Amino acid sequence: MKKPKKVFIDGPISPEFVANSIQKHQSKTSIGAHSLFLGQIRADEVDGKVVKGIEYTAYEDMANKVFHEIREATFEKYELSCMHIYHSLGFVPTGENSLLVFVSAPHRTVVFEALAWLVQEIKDKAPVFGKEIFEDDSHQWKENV
Amino acid sequence: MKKPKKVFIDGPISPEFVANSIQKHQSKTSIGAHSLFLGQIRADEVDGKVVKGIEYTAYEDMANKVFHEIREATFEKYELSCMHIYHSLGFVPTGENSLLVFVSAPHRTVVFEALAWLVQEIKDKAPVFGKEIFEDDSHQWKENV
Amino acid sequence: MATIKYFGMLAEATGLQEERMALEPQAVSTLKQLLLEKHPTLMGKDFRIAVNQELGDDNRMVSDTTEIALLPPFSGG
Amino acid sequence: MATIKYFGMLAEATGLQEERMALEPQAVSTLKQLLLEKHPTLMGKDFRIAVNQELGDDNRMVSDTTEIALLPPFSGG
Repeated sequence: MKKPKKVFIDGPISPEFVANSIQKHQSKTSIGAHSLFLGQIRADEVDGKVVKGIEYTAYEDMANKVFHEIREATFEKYELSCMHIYHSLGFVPTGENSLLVFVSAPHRTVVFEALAWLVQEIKDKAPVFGKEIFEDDSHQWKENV
Repeated sequence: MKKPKKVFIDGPISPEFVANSIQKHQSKTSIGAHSLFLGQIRADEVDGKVVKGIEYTAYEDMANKVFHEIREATFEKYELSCMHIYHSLGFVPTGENSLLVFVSAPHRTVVFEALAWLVQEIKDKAPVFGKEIFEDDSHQWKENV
Repeated sequence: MATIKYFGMLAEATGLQEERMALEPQAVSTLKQLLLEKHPTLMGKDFRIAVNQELGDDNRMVSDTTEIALLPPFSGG
Repeated sequence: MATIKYFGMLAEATGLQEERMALEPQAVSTLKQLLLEKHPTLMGKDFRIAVNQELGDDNRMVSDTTEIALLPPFSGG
């Protein structure tokens, strides 16, 4: 098994981080299409209280294994040039991003479906846990549906 | 009719430009999902000659009208929070990006389909013309298929 | 005077970005014939004609006040 | 000794990130019963059990050398 790629990032995934990921692809001149997904933290209101951010934890060893498996399955399923997954750990404030999924291919047709599939796989299979923290510091546990 | 949004950009769409677009969404805290498409210039080889970049021209007045119509149709069709289209004019070197399509919504389900649909609409309907320039400065006209 | 614009490989073929021309009211199909005679380098090229920035069929009428554009296959993106 | 890890709301409910425990070879279902008795705050909570970082059914066997994790519903992304 290849060394799993680093997925987890401490805190939000900054716009500069995304820019840097895009930049790194410019030397791969067989790529014609990129598709990116970003998950942003919503200021949801629950019983009159507003979410100020999500605190993420993960079963990291298992998650890294799962990300690796998803990665392998993606390349089996779709003709991609490359793909990257980044997920935040720790606190991510409202309005900032906690997930970046980035797929690239010579032609565009494949990237949209691959991206949608990948995001669903991550939501379904990665042991990551989000605690929504409200402005009064109370919290509730998030659950993917 | 609202004033059409600016779509055309002189030269490549830089990673910093994308970062800046992402940054601008951080105050829109009802957004939970972004999906982005980037079109990157491939170093295609034709009869032994390698593409060094594409020179884009457009029927700008018509293109801006078309982009506006696509924009309106997208909001009719999909429940999006916002969307942005940026397209390069002039020379874009191999490895750099000439198209950015950026859609955002409260939840992720809609963004993938909206993005794929939008990119197809742009390719089909926008009067934009690409001249592939080879390393020996000869050229051929690109054609969307 | 009507304006006739040429784009992409058609601008290259005619050596023109645009030209101005007095036009009797006529169908797009008639104008097309006229332009092919005037610019034989357009012959065999695949193009569509936009009238006042709209695509449509060759029965549309054009006249002196019309903005006409000859558009080769699109290749944006 | 087996390691039992608790995540998310389960770590909150038990007050534990992990604990170590001597385990006779037994089915996951038996262990689950044991843990619910030991930590009544887990009662009624929705969770799955990973054995050596794999999800599966409650017939799987666990023993002293196993890494066990109690996982509440996932909410990454």
